[in-house]
Amino acid sequence: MIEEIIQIVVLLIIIVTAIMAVSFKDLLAAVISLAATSLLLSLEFYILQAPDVAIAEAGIGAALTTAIFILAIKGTVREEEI
Amino acid sequence: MMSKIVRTITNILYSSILIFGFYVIMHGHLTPGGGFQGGAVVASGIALVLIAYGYDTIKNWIKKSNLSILESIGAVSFIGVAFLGIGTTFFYNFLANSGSLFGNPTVIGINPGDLNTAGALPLMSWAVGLKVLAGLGSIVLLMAYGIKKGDGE
Amino acid sequence: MIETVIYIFLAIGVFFNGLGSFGLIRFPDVYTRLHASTKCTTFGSIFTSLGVIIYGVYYWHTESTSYGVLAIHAFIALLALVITNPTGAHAIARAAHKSGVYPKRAVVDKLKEKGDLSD
Amino acid sequence: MIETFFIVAIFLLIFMIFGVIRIVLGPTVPDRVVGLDTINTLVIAAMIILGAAYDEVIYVDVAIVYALLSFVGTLYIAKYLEGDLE
Amino acid sequence: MIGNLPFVACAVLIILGVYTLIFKRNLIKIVIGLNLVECGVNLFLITLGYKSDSIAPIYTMAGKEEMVLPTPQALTLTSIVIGLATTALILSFAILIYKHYKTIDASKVRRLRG
Amino acid sequence: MKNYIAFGALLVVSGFFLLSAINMHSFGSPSEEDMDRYFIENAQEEASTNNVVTSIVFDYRGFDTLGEATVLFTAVVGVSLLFRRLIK
Amino acid sequence: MKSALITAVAAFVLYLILTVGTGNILLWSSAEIIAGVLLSIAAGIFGRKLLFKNEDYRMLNPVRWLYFIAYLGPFLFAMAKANIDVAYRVITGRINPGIVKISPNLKTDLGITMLGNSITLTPGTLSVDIDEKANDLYIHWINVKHKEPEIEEICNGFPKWIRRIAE
Repeated sequence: MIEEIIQIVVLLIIIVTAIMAVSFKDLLAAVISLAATSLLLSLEFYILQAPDVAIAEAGIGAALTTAIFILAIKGTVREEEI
Repeated sequence: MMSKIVRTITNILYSSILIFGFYVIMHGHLTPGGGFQGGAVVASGIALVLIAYGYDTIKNWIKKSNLSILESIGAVSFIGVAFLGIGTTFFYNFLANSGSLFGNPTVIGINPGDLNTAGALPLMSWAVGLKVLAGLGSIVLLMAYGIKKGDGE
Repeated sequence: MIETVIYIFLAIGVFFNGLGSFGLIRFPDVYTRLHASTKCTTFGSIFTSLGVIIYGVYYWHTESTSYGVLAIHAFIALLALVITNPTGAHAIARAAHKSGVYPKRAVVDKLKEKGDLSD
Repeated sequence: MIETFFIVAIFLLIFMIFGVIRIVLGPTVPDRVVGLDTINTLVIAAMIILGAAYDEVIYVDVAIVYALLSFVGTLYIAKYLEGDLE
Repeated sequence: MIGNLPFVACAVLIILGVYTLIFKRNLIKIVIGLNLVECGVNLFLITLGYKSDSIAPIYTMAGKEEMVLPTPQALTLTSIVIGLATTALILSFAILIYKHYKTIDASKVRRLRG
Repeated sequence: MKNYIAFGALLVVSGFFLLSAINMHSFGSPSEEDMDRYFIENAQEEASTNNVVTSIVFDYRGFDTLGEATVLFTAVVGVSLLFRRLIK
Repeated sequence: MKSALITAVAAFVLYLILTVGTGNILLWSSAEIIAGVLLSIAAGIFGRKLLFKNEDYRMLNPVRWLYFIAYLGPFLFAMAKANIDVAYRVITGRINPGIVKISPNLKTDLGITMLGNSITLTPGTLSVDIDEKANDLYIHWINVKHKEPEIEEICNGFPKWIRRIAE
């Protein structure tokens, strides 16, 4: 019962941040939302009893994905046109 | 080059991240962890140093050629360990329960674990760990390099 | 007895965490929000983790050693949190000031008066 | 005791929603980064609490990894905002 | 009470990713969509192997008998690293395209050709 | 016009996704697989590991990891070749 | 060479803390200790250029560690006061912010870092920027009383402690 409430809240936040990641025009804000998505996805893996995957998602989603996206935005432009 | 506070904290954290990544790789057969996770942790440490000091300073400390050598060592030793068990099958765990290096048998059931078990798995874990470490680290370094070079054109 | 202490610690932690998150909504600009989020959530997390650490240390004696390992690992996580959190706040504040977000309703702004710092 | 840990975790998760609101509303990018930072801290605290609640020692390793590394992403965004990322 | 909510969440993540892939023109936004699809697939694999009231497939001191299914976790592990590598490759292409054409709008890049 | 067709296709696809998500086996009770039970019961004896996931990644399904290593190597070589052109 | 050795020792201590409780008698099994030594040497070699970058070994003195532990007392007290202060401001919404400058006269990098992080965590102050040459701190103060504040007003006597610890 009580674990199900935790899962519902986490999944809700994941979906909200994913929608924000799609809908922001500012790519930097979109990347921040994507980082939040992968952060909470890692917590969801943790709750689903998969600590191996949670560590991998923590190391890769938290640090490296954000780093690579920021480097790519630096190499191109920040605003999405239209 | 970020501010002095960030740089000092980076100096302190970098060796901690290194030893913690090595711990995660080493204990892959006892606790959650293994080659992928530990390699990703150490690669994040490289990304941390890159952001704190800037590409120009770091290129003298961490050479890309060293990283590619490390990656090749990882790939070759992974396939090599896999070939060593070819007497039975490819990827046969020839060291398990043999009594030599990593050869202690595990107590069946619930147990806290002994490091000296699991046969060829720690070796393969180290090979994959080196490979992921070097691969992801050099990806981050190469992208920083490409952005820097691109501005001059 | 020991359970009461743990309950009190967890309650203090939850209170300060909630306060920090609420200040995040209530305050008007970046710097004051950083005040709320950094101080209060760090303090609250210290207390919730201390609850776990006391739990681990207490059951280390009574039941098994694995609870001791729980306490030690929680302590290392807490240490990393306390080291990294103010540094991240400093980096955000510096970046915000450099990117042209100045404090609202400020009485004095010495940094803006000085102009760009050469580094 | 175990139920208390779960209840504390639920409270922490509810506080995360405030951080998400700040990410959604925040007028400037630094505001959004502050929201992300708050979520980071709360997730680490929740991981430690849940590790005790599930009665599994090894789960706390995930919290250590997160506490060490979540700060790297923040630093990258901050450096981009400073404007001299190279 | 919870029903099949985790599976629905996976479906929503994948649909959001596909929507981004179809309707957005910015290359980096497309990569973000691809990342969302990857997140959804990983979450689906883990959810598929979850068994309620059981522990992670690691033998520790804790005393429960039941374990969640280990094979989906092993597959997800490789999937995450591969996802990062392909993301880096696509983003490098995006940087090069911007250097060459001075735009990362997919439709404009197609029109320039050369 | 083309947008409407794409939107219709997206609607159809998302309908399929959502329907199949609702009609999956109920959350928390997967269908019992012989393979998984074999791995859980025999991993400690055959590979002498405590962590079943690691024994699957590096031992039982080592070929998957080999393929992953190949993909990672290809990606690194690809990035490296792409940025090599910039120096010239 | 010396810096690599000291980094390796620090890494080994951290490794021992991480793997405590694996053995029966000495708390560590022999395999753990051998692996720890090897891995710490590797970490020392790879991390030698960062931890003791300035060839500054004054933190190896145990007296400074004792001072550091003693410093935690006033620090935690100030931190609790900070949180009650912020709680008051969150509830009433009464703020009077501004950015002021202080010159604490600390010379080492570690000292200025400790001061910056400490005042980020204590009453109503947040370090925004740092002058790299003069080691001056620019501080966002949530309740400005004077435009040219004294050091004592902001840092609660932290510089004295830090001068004992890190200089």
